[in-house]
Amino acid sequence: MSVRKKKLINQRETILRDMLQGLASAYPEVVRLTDDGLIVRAQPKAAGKVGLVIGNGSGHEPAMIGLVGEGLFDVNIPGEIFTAPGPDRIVAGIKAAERGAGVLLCVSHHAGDLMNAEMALELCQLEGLDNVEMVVLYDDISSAPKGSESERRGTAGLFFVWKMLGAYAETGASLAECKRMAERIRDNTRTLAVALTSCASPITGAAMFEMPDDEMEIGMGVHGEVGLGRHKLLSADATIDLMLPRLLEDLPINAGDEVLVLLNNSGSMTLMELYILHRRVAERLAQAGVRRYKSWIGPYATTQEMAGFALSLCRVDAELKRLWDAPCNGAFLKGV
Amino acid sequence: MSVRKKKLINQRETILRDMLQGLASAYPEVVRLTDDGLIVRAQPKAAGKVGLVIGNGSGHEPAMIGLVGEGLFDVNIPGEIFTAPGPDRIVAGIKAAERGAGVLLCVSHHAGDLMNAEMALELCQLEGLDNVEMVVLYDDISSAPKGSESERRGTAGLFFVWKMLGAYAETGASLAECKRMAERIRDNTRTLAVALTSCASPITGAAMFEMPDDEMEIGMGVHGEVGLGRHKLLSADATIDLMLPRLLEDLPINAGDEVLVLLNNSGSMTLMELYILHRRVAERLAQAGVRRYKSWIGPYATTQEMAGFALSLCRVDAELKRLWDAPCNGAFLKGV
Amino acid sequence: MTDSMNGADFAALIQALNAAMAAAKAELNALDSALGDGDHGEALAAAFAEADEKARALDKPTPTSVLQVTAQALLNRMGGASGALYGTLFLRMSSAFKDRDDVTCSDWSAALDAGLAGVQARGKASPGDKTMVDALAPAVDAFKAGADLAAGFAAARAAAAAGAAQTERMVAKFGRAKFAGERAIGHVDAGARSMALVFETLDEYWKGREHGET
Amino acid sequence: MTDSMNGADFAALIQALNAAMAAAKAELNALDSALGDGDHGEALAAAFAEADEKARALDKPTPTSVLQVTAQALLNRMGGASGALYGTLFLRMSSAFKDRDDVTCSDWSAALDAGLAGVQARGKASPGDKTMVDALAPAVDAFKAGADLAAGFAAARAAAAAGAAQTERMVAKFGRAKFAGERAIGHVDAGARSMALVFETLDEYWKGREHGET
Ligand SMILES: Nc1ncnc2c1ncn2[C@@H]1O[C@H](COP(=O)(O)OP(=O)(O)O)[C@@H](O)[C@H]1O
Ligand SMILES: Nc1ncnc2c1ncn2[C@@H]1O[C@H](COP(=O)(O)OP(=O)(O)O)[C@@H](O)[C@H]1O
Ligand SMILES: [Mg+2]
Ligand SMILES: [Mg+2]
Ligand SMILES: [Mg+2]
Ligand SMILES: [Mg+2]
Repeated sequence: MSVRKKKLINQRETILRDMLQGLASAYPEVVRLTDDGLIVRAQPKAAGKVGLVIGNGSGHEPAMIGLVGEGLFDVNIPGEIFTAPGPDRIVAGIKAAERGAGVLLCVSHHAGDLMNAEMALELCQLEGLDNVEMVVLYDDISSAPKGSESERRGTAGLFFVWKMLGAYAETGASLAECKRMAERIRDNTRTLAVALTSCASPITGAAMFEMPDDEMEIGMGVHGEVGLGRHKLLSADATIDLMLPRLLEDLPINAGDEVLVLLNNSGSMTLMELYILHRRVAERLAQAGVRRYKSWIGPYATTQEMAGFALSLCRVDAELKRLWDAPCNGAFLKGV
Repeated sequence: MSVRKKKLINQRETILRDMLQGLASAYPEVVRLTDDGLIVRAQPKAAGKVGLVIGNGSGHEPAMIGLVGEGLFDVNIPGEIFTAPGPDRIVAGIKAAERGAGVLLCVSHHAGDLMNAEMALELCQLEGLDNVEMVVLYDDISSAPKGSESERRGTAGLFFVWKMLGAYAETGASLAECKRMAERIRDNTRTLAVALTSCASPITGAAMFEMPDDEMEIGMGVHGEVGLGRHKLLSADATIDLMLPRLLEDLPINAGDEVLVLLNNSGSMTLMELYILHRRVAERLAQAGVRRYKSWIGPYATTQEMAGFALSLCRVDAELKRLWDAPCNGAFLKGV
Repeated sequence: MTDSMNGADFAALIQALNAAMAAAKAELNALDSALGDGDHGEALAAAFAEADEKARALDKPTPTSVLQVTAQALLNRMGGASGALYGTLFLRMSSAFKDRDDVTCSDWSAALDAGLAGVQARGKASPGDKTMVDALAPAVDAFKAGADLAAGFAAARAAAAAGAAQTERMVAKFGRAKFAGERAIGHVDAGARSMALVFETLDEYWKGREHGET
Repeated sequence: MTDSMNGADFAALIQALNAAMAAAKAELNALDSALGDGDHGEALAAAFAEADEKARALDKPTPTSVLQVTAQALLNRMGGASGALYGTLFLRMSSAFKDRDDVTCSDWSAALDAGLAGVQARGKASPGDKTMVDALAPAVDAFKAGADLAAGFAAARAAAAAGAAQTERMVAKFGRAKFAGERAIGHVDAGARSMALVFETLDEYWKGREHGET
């Protein structure tokens, strides 16, 4: 199956600039685009609260430019398509997020993001910016076995971290507390993804990978990296029946526990399909005695127009539920 | 270019049922699925307020099942894929929406929707349900020329009606007032759409239409109906430059007026592209002296995984702006 | 054999229509997808399957009751514009046959008139607009020229088929196809084709019945 | 001619690398897309274009300043993992050449050691992990066996090319390719190939310079 080669852009050299200007033009009450290409809150967070920053390759919209705003991130450093931003830009982002209580640099675990974040932290130290912490986040159970969690990739499930950490930082929690909270949500989150089709890179114009018409890939990365393996195309219910037990097995979960559910659209899945998939998720969770607190179904971290989805679970307690329900206002996320 | 034949469903006969059950399983605090297949608010509207109902063919999710909730619709009657529900089901929906102040049956102008709505109203009269009004809504400037507005189709721009009418009904406005408000928003709304690719019908499994790799269709209907004509693929800016003047010419608008902007994703457009498109919309509106009040960028009425978008403008005054900003809580729409 | 149809005939006719629509599903879908959304065959097949089931379940089928359950299935199972129109056709015919256990040639003539009037009132289409009316209207006229049911059905079948074929050269004024403008030329209208199939099936049924096949 | 390189040499080398990367863009993209995201050539070409522009703009280029602007371009223009790694390589070499206007064979040897150490500290990859280190590490070793710059560069070029070719048989332990597991076998690593190209360009540049071409 061929991918969509037609994209409505101007030129590939200006994709990032045009996109950021477009976002800023649409939501001036929520975000502002700075001269050095950062997306920052239109109304900065109150002084004395921890600033939250993340850098990432672009091409995964609404992640993360759509998640800057009240109750979410203070600053996003969008890199070129699928490319983590370099250390200088990360340092600029950290400075822009400082409100007097320190800055937490969030890193979705990918080699490029991590290396550049580490270099940025070294630069911060050289500059005497020492109230900066880094937290490395991951959730994808297909990228490393249980026991090697810290080698796993950061994928769609980090949505839970962003949303709840954003709410937590608004409460005035300290930098150390924010970092612990991010780790705690991460440690209670697991994700597994599938892909039905490839997509075209907006840079090369070519398909990111090849995918036969009657197969699906289990454990696909957010950049179209090959995953755990190929399966003959399954029905919606059979797909969930294959995915959910793996997540429940990997997550430290017991009957009676409560979870948040995310069905992340990696691009061109229809809501029709996602609702059909959720039906089985709800059914299977109930059978396993796991209570579903709330669900979020839609695109958050995409890989262009790839057809696929990620299923994420996050175990929550009363405190996390409060954070989940707290208000937020990003260009893409208004409450949940 | 071939379409995505792989869909994650169970069987095509149960698509509607599975999807509705899935929606209800995910958002029990927002909506409930009745035994006769209606989507209704989990918490019914306060007694003494006008009930808002709409029926429509499915396959366009989140429309309209995702727009039932506080500040939105009271009842949605989802038909089979791309097929308006029959009169008996519409009557059931009207009954479910009655809260003592009458019911406004909203009809997005398509032949099937209108005929079935008319038959339903005849049945209501036979049953003595006489506090029911119907309002027929349209916005697509490509489907009939200026002067023949009432022959136009209802497409993405009706989003403005749903959102603001929903807020208006919550204020306790009368049935006649609600109908007038719906007409007023309609008369200030215009839409034009483009499509880059076809999509597969979930029922037949076949492409809904054929589309060459280097062309785009202007004025595409929400069911993939052929539109005004084919163009060689344009850049993002050139596409807007072609669409926006037509909308501004058709809409009764003057320099200094304020508009809401909708960029509706018809399926698999990326947000990257939509933001790039919005950049030009904002630029061109500013040049035309038209003020942009707020924008909504994302999927609302889709045609499966078709790649395309609709651009809609709605001229607003102070009252409509208040309605736009009023809270709402549908499965798919939390505030705007 | 008298020149009239009873409830059992109508139930058998619906059964035949169910089989005919199931067989023509792909063809009708293909016609509809050229200009519409490609579901016409699917929708008709599902509706006639339900109509057949409901007609079989009738305790003592009459022309009216069989056509009424068929109309219900078309309206509420088929849905859409064509569900409303086909449903109206069958509903009006059902009413026209009211209180008759056996319906004759002149009953049929009156019922077809009522049905056509209903379809046109509902859908506003005239002959030449590239809709099912282009098959239905000439069939109704042709039927009246027939001396008995057999002659009427045969004439109606031929007229409906000819009318459907002519839609190939028309620009659509109604239905989803209307948005195609000139591009509609070269495609037979799906609803006109299915309407021709209804009359073909009716004629075949009656021929079979006359030759003692049912 | 002395056996050393000055600032002008380094500026000319970056110009040659710019041309080489532009020419190899499609090849490197294709290698990267087999297992990664297909942008390696694009990113390197953009970064060396910017490095070339910045190096030309230098008032009085020194080995250190040319390599430093190159590192900046790689880090901040290229971004990603390979930007950080390539940037670290050039940054460490830039520091190692500090205060030297002309760098000799032994300066090169020390700088390559520092660069390799930086890349391995940053990326944690060892030879055999199917990364750019599989080209860089043998090149650094081979360079040291050379008697002069010409011999060192020629040996490094050959070793880097051989190292890159060997990645075809490896399973990746780092980068996006690592998630491919056994499926990585049969594909040359994009970063190893681009690193081999760096040494090839260096060797070509020096050969041309010795023969009076620049
Ligand atoms: N206003 C109308 N009057 C008569 N027939 C109509 C009208 N609108 C549509 N039709 C018929 O309905 C057919 C399409 O039926 P179908 O595909 O089942 O409905 P839909 O267009 O809702 O998918 C058309 O081919 C045409 O014959
Ligand atoms: N940890 C690492 N150590 C050394 N080299 C690495 C490492 N990770 C990735 N690479 C190199 O980077 C190359 C990919 O570069 P590139 O495509 O530019 O980056 P990205 O993977 O971010 O798109 C790989 O082919 C590999 O040689
Ligand atoms: Mg990359
Ligand atoms: Mg239809
Ligand atoms: Mg149809
Ligand atoms: Mg790459």
